[in-house]
Amino acid sequence: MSDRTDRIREIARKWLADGAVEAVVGWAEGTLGNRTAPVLIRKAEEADRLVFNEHCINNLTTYLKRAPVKGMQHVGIVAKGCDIKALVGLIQESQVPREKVKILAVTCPGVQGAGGTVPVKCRACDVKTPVFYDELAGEKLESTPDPDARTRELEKLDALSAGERMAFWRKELDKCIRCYACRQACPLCICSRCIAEKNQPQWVETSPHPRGNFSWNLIRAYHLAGRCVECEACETACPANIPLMLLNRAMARTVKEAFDYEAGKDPEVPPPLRTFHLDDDNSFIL
Amino acid sequence: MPCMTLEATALSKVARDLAGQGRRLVLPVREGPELFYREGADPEALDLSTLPKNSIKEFLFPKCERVLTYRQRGNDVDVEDVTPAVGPTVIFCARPCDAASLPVVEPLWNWDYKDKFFNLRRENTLIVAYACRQAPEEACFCVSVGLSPSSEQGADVLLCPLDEHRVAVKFLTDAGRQVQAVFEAYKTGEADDAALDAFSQEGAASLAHRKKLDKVKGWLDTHFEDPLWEEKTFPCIGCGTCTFLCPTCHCFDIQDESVFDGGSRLKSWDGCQFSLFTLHTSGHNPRGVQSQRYRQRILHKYSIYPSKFGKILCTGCGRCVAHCPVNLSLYDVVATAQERAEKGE
Amino acid sequence: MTLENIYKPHRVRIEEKRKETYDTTSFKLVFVDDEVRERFTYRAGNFGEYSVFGEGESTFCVASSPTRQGYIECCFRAVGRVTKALAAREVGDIIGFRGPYGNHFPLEDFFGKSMVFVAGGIALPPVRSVIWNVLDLRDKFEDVTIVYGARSVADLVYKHELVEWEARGDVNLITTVDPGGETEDWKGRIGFVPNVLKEAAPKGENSVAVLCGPPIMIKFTLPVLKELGFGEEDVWTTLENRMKCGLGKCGRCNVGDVYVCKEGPVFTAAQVARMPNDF
Amino acid sequence: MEEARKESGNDDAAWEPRIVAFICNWCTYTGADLAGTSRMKYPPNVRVIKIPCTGRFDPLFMIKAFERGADGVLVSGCHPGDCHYAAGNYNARRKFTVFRKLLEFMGVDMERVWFSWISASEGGKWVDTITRFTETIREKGPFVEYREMIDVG
Repeated sequence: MSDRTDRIREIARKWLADGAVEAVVGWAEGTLGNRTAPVLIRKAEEADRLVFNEHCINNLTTYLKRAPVKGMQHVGIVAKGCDIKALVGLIQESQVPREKVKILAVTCPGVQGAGGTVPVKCRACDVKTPVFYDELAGEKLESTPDPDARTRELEKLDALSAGERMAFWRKELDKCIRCYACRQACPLCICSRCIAEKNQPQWVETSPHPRGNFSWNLIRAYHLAGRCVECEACETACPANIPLMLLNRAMARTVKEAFDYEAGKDPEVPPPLRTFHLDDDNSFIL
Repeated sequence: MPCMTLEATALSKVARDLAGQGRRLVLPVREGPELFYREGADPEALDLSTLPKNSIKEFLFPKCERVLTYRQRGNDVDVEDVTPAVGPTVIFCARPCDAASLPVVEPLWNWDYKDKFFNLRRENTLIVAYACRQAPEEACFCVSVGLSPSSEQGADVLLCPLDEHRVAVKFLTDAGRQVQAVFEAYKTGEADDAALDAFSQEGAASLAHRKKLDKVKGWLDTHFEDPLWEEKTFPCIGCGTCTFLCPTCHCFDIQDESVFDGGSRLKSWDGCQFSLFTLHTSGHNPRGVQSQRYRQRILHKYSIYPSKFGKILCTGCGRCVAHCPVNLSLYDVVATAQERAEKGE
Repeated sequence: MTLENIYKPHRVRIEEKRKETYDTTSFKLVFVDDEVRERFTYRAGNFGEYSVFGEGESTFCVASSPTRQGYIECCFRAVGRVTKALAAREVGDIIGFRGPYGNHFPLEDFFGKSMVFVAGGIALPPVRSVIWNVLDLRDKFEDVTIVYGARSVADLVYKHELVEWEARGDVNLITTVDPGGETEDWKGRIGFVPNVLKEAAPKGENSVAVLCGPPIMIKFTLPVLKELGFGEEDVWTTLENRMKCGLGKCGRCNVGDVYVCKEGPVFTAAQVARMPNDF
Repeated sequence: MEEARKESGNDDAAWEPRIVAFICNWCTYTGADLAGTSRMKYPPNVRVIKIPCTGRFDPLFMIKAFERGADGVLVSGCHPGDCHYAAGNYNARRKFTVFRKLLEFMGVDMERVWFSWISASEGGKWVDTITRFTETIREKGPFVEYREMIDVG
């Protein structure tokens, strides 16, 4: 890992010194042993604050939608393969111009989830060596994705009856406190004013009761259908430990099955819900 | 004064017995990689391995509470008062930083206007606190705000796990002494003052590296505008996890939610980290950017609240440090303020 | 211990409704409960939480004078969810009111002094409460000057009362609209409030100014008042922060360690100047 | 609340299937109109909400319907190729595809959520669809799982 850190610093330093970017968003040492913290490096001499290790869980592309990065003309961003998928989505949706961002990709053997667990995204990872970048740090790694990692938990829920599934979600969503950390952490939740914050009319009730929680969590997942790149930022941020990724992965599965589409792969392809085919599945419509 | 001890294994039984006397039981249990205080959990599932992720706040100030119901009838409206159905409750093995949050927020709920919802719950809640032999989490900093891992603040009964097996029990209030018999049934011995002192010292020693934050208020009062705010808060994504997990954060929203002509007015958690929190109808927002909102949180805890109520609005539980998704540490920010104050900056 | 529910509003009936401007409405409200109606008192400067059940609560001042018992008046612009719903209510409808909250203008301290009222646009209602309070106790005050401006003639509220004040010999009323906001038959001034105030030049000595308006107006009016000889302690204003509870609990209205809902909304310019820049 | 439930038809004793149909202005609405003017009979359990096009349909419409006590929701518009706005229904079909799968995954019984294409001339198909949908819902009973959530607040 330390050679990746060195290489990241080297590239960031060069970009900053050359004036190729105004700043580099990366990870720095955290305030706790098992954490790193997002950092904005504006000067070449500060590049040594950048680090890379198994605690670099944050998807830094989420800073592209926030001040001050949003207002910058050229910005460097340190990103793992999974994070870059979000960037692909943002470019695809014209949220971020490709030429604005210089991608400092880093090969990644996997990060550490809560309690030292291996995140599903790492088990399913097909981008240990990123494919879309400007510079690459770290030796190339071969991806060995577990083909069932993403669907194993979904299938357990599929096996239940509708009523049992609703009971499952009712229990999980009762924990929701409507802090919207999921939305705030998500790089692809890009609305300047979220549907949950609109009150004329108020489609989504804001109080954390079952009715509002169901509506919010459902619409959050729906708005990410065909867009979510499964970076797990939402689930990691959730203070109530709701398994949000189950919803996101269920959506991704549907989109793959119905439209043969995977999010975050190709910035040139139109997103699945912004296009259609004349011969799309019609079997469920009377 | 010596106090009784019991076996650590008896704690679940005590919890069960306290519940058996007709109390709603809240205790920490494991859910996935973390602990949570949960209502109605099996006493046998009691897990004391670390600090739960949620605070005990939700059992006194629920995340969503109905304050009245209404029903529109033509151009008239019936408005009904709501009194929460609160029965006796025991929060069993609340950590001292959680127990200590209650005396901190009590004056807020009672200055001039008394909030009956909080007060009804408070009166009905027995706090059996479980002291920390050693700080359970890397993020802990209770000693920095004048508390300690064996603080008695806000507790009716304090359990002190002297070692792996023996737990000393201190009865601190009348409410605590009223349930003494429940504990006595499992008494196996006594602990003397020396043992309890040693226990307290061990806890305090585990946090010896934490700073005293006695100069923070002075610094904050003179550094409303300071580059520190923007420097430190770059990572903040405004998720509000810090405020919602905090045992002392108490801000709320009031919303009406109806089905047809009837509905409820609900009081729900809100937080200073959200841009809508202070947004005026005109579109003007006094705290329009995240660094201002983060500053407000620090100011409220370490300057505003102490000015108003004489207490720091923080018990050093460290949840906002440990669970911040972007590792923005409140302790780091206030410790920096302390350092600068010490250096006269 | 039985505690009352501090979040429960009184029911009030809309007795009169007036469309003040294209987007501003005023109500005269009467408490439905006889006992509350008789017991209810307030002071100029107090505010309340007005509710439309099913939509929520909105915060604004009581615009009537406490010298007139038995009812309250309010005036608001329909902008958000609640105020739009309020504006849709008609005479006879029942809405909710919690209050009075906050502090008030210390009117007794103003006895024997001249009063200068400066208001802009929708900020007349809080000033109006003090104006009527003063006019109802007219002999306790020296000169009374009112400078009221708005962007355009259409934006002036309480037009019928402006006529009434104009007609009084004991009030010097100056109305003004921003350049371009005048109509053909407009008889008042054309110009911005600070300039108009400067021309009117009420004396600052033994005088109190009550100033309410948009931040930009306040910003340029304060130096004019200073020039006229008003001390910072003699200039009073109200802060209009976002509020939910009005009870010092919900946590959003503070400016520094000042809880506007309890220690405000009425402050002197000197007090405001001491607050951190968190408006 | 008790009374509100009765008035809104959510009272179990007097329960009748409560179906909300979001139908497009150009085809299905006209089709339903045709059924009416042709004096065809169908169950009165459906509440029709006209939308300009199925492309305007937002999943939150359906959620709101369930929040207000609907036992079943129908979305219906022009047949593929017949959209007044050329492609609204093709876009809608994609949305339906993912949204119904999400609802299913979250435990909404798919027999309570129907989609159809009914043209302006298909009054008979409208009658048939509503009749069958009503009968299906009648067999399934009230949507109690969702209603349990509604009662809170």
